[in-house]
Amino acid sequence: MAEITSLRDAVAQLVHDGDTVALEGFTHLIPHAAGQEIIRQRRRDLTLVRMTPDIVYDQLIGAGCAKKLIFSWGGNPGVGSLHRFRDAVQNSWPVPLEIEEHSHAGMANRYVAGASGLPFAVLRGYRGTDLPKHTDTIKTITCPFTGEELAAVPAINPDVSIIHAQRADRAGNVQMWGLVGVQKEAVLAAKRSLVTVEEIVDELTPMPGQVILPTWAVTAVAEVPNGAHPSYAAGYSERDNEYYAYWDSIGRERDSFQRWLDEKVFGTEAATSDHGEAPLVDADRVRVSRKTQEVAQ
Amino acid sequence: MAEITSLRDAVAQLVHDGDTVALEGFTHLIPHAAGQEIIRQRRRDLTLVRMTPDIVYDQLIGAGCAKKLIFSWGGNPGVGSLHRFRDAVQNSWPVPLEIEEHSHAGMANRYVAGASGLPFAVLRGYRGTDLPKHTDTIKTITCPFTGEELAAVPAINPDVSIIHAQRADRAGNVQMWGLVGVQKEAVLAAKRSLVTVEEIVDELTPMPGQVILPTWAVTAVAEVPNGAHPSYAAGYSERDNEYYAYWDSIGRERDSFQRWLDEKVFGTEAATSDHGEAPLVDADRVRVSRKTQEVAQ
Amino acid sequence: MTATVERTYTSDEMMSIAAARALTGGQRVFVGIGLPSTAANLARRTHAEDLVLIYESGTLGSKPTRLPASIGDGILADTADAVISVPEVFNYWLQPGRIDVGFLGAAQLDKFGNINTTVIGTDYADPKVRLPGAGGAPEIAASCHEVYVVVRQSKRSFVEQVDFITSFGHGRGKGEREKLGLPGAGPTLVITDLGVMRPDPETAELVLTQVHEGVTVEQVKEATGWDLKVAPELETTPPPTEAELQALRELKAAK
Amino acid sequence: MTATVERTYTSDEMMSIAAARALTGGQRVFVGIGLPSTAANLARRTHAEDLVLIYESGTLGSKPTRLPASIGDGILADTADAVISVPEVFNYWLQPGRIDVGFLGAAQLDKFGNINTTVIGTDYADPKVRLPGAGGAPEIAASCHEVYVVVRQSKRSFVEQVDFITSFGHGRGKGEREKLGLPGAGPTLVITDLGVMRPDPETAELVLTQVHEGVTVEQVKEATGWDLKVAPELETTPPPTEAELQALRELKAAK
Repeated sequence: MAEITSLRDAVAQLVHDGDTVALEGFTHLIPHAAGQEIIRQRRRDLTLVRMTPDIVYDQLIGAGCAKKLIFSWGGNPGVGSLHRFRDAVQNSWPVPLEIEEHSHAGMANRYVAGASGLPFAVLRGYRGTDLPKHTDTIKTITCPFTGEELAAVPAINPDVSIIHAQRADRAGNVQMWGLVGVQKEAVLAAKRSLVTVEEIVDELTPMPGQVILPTWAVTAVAEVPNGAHPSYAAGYSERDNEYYAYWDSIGRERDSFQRWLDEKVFGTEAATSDHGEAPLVDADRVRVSRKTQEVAQ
Repeated sequence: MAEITSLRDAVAQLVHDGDTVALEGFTHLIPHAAGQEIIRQRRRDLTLVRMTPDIVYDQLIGAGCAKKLIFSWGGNPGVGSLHRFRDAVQNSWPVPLEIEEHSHAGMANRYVAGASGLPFAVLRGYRGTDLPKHTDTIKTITCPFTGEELAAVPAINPDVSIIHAQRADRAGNVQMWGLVGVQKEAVLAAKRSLVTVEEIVDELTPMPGQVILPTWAVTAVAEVPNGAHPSYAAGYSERDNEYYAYWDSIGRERDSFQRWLDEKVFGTEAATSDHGEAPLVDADRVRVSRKTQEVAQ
Repeated sequence: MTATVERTYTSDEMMSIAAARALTGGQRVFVGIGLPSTAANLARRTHAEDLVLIYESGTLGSKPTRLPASIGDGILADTADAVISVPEVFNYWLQPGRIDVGFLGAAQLDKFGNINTTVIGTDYADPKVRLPGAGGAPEIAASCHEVYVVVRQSKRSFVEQVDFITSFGHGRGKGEREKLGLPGAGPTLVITDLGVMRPDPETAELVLTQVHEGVTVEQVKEATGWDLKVAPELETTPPPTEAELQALRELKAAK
Repeated sequence: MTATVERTYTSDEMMSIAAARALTGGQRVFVGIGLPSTAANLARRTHAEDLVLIYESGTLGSKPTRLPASIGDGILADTADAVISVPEVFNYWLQPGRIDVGFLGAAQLDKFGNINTTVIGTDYADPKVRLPGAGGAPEIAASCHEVYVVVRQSKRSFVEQVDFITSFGHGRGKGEREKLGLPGAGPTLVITDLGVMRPDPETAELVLTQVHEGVTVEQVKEATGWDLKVAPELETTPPPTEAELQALRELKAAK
């Protein structure tokens, strides 16, 4: 049975220094508030796992929480680079960041294997690419029936997976809909899990396209309205596209990032009934960079 | 794009002698009318694939359409044995029936591999059982990361898969809900596919728990109201539990089965706007056997 | 057998009630249709309201108000917390060991809790009786934390060694599951219409630990195809309570 | 360059329109965000209304009425025929070869259509520039029947050999895809702001087959980091029609 608790208590109990932590949400339902609470509680030496490390991991990496990143696409979607991620990879600032790089297909299958209790997954992937030269978690396996060689990747089983969803009921059953990405797999693959939700309700009205996580498959649920901002929760909020551009101006320099950390993360309490960082007023967005770098996702 | 056609034309075009054919539907949405149309068109030498060969395959096997059955549980659910299946296995009547026997977990994964374009699937399965001694499509594979040995099963890629669903729109997009079993995987694993539906509608109203098959992933759609009888279509019909017991009295003897075939299959036209065999009146059920054999499914 | 004349319940009812009692609240139970389903639903109606029933047709947390007529009864989906595909049931929920109890039936069961639902007779290619086959049972028996078997007892069905191992119990004795790397503890409880058996902690051989009220040890031995050992502290199953009997009968009568 | 003064459209607009024209109705297109998404949506707005757009965020048959701001824009889900999980996108839909065209961008592209979106510089551990990485591209490039690349052309981005093969094109020449067992035909079309390149049928080297109106071969060569070959029958891209330009501008303006 999932415990219904506060974000602060959940992160304190579930996320430990040195843990392997996955925050998932494929552009939709990204658990930003939980990421900032991990920073606020000053966790260190985390191995961060995420298919698309975007702003949420730029923040965690820039704050020095991570020693390693396992990922398949790291960028600020529609805007350009993640400057804190680049600074860590290229200049070891604030701490060195080891990377383990896959493709989306590989990462998705690593979660599937993790959720399935299997040690590895098989896919037609990586052929001809330079990824296997640099990533030792890509191997080959031979089909025992046809002799064909395919790629094999090991299961991901995070110590903790954290996702954001639309709703939970008071028993802790979780409901999400819209683009559900790899969140179910991330939760089922993990030893412990935390789901932040827009609201806790008496009853989960069935929704087309819903994914349900029964309470007994989740460790903790915390109500964090707008906890995905600047990402969004279908049915509750819209994506704050301007914030993504604004983030470029914050993340670009160490100083501006540090000021943001002090003011918006360390200077505030854990999000509870209202998410710490509210949508920004225009005045905050003085240094928005429009430089875009469009590359294949 | 799926062609919207009649059941008769669809079976004539898509199902050929010697084909590997999967009719799926896990107790719900079983494509009975399509099965009877295959009998009516007197197909021969089929390799029939189905997790739970129940009445629909008892009929096809008894009619001599099959040379081989690939399956994981063959019984009349809640009633007992499939007499035509037993007669074929034990007495080669009306023709010999080769069997290839798996577990549900193995069969489900064989379809998943087929749908995924992979030659095989990996699972923790069959350990300690006698199945691998008799089924040569169960092998072992070693995890390249941990060295652990797991079971491997080859993909199933039927020549044709046939399922029943609640609805399609006029473009041929298919919608089903409720217990959706392994139907999506069966269709995606197949070279060709036929979906019989309760009705063809102008627009598919979204439903909680729905599975959508886009028209371009389906070969043909045929409107066959009540085409799952005696199975059911959630939202359209109820399971005819009495028919399952009644079937025991029909299938038990070759004579009664032959009379049923002549009258109910060969004596009728292909189901079109109304399914050939309507729910039975009580008078038809004179020899219902109540002998039940409860075994683990 | 003077007790029988006084009994107001059948041995089948005693079996279902004894099986229901074995389940405790909050457990996740993978439920086979038939006797296991009756017992699991009875437990939900009596002492274990928050039992989580999982059916291989793709339902997590079904709460049927009547007995499902088949594993695919619509009521299982309509009352479930979540409805999922069959591959997902096996891959995401059963295989990783998320289920506490696998509740199975058996056509043939042996001394070490191995289950046969495939063929009677030792020649697979030419069996005496062709049974339905494996279904979900081999992986249920492998992956659930424990397996409870509920089955009517007879010399024909309780044998020294099954003709075909469809679902692995304890093989030929203690330690074989570990050697095979099977994660669950295997059959820890066998409930019949006569009594209850559990594996001996030293040998894994099924031992009679409990007889139902009014049943003698001799009756159980006569209905067993091997030399059944009896636990030193044999217990007697308390007879059904009024509440249990009423709940079971209401459940069976409900349409 | 006298033509430029008369042009009422930008070279980016020409690129998007040329890319849109490459798509034909009914095709299933796996769409990357940015330039490919603009082109694919423009095609749906003009000549290919029944184009099936597939986004890796989990949408089959999206019909957005404006350009999605990201691959996870809610409008992609709201207008889709089906919304599925990310593992399903890759395993059930991309991997088995159900998609006709993979429509990709590139940070660096080489003579044989190999794509780099990982690192600039030959030392992976200490790159000159760290790019976002692979995303879905390696398997899109492997499994779609064909790959179209849409990218702005420059000497810096069009190189003799990419620093890192993120997505395999034709390797070092004809036949390498077959040897690797890659099912799709790989990059068959590269559309830039200057013209169009296609692989030579004999060597698989990208050859200039088309220049956009007002662009000279010399301009294209100057923007290419290898000795670009020109097809014997070089064509000129017809300029945007009024309808195309209007559709593109409406699409870009729509909120």
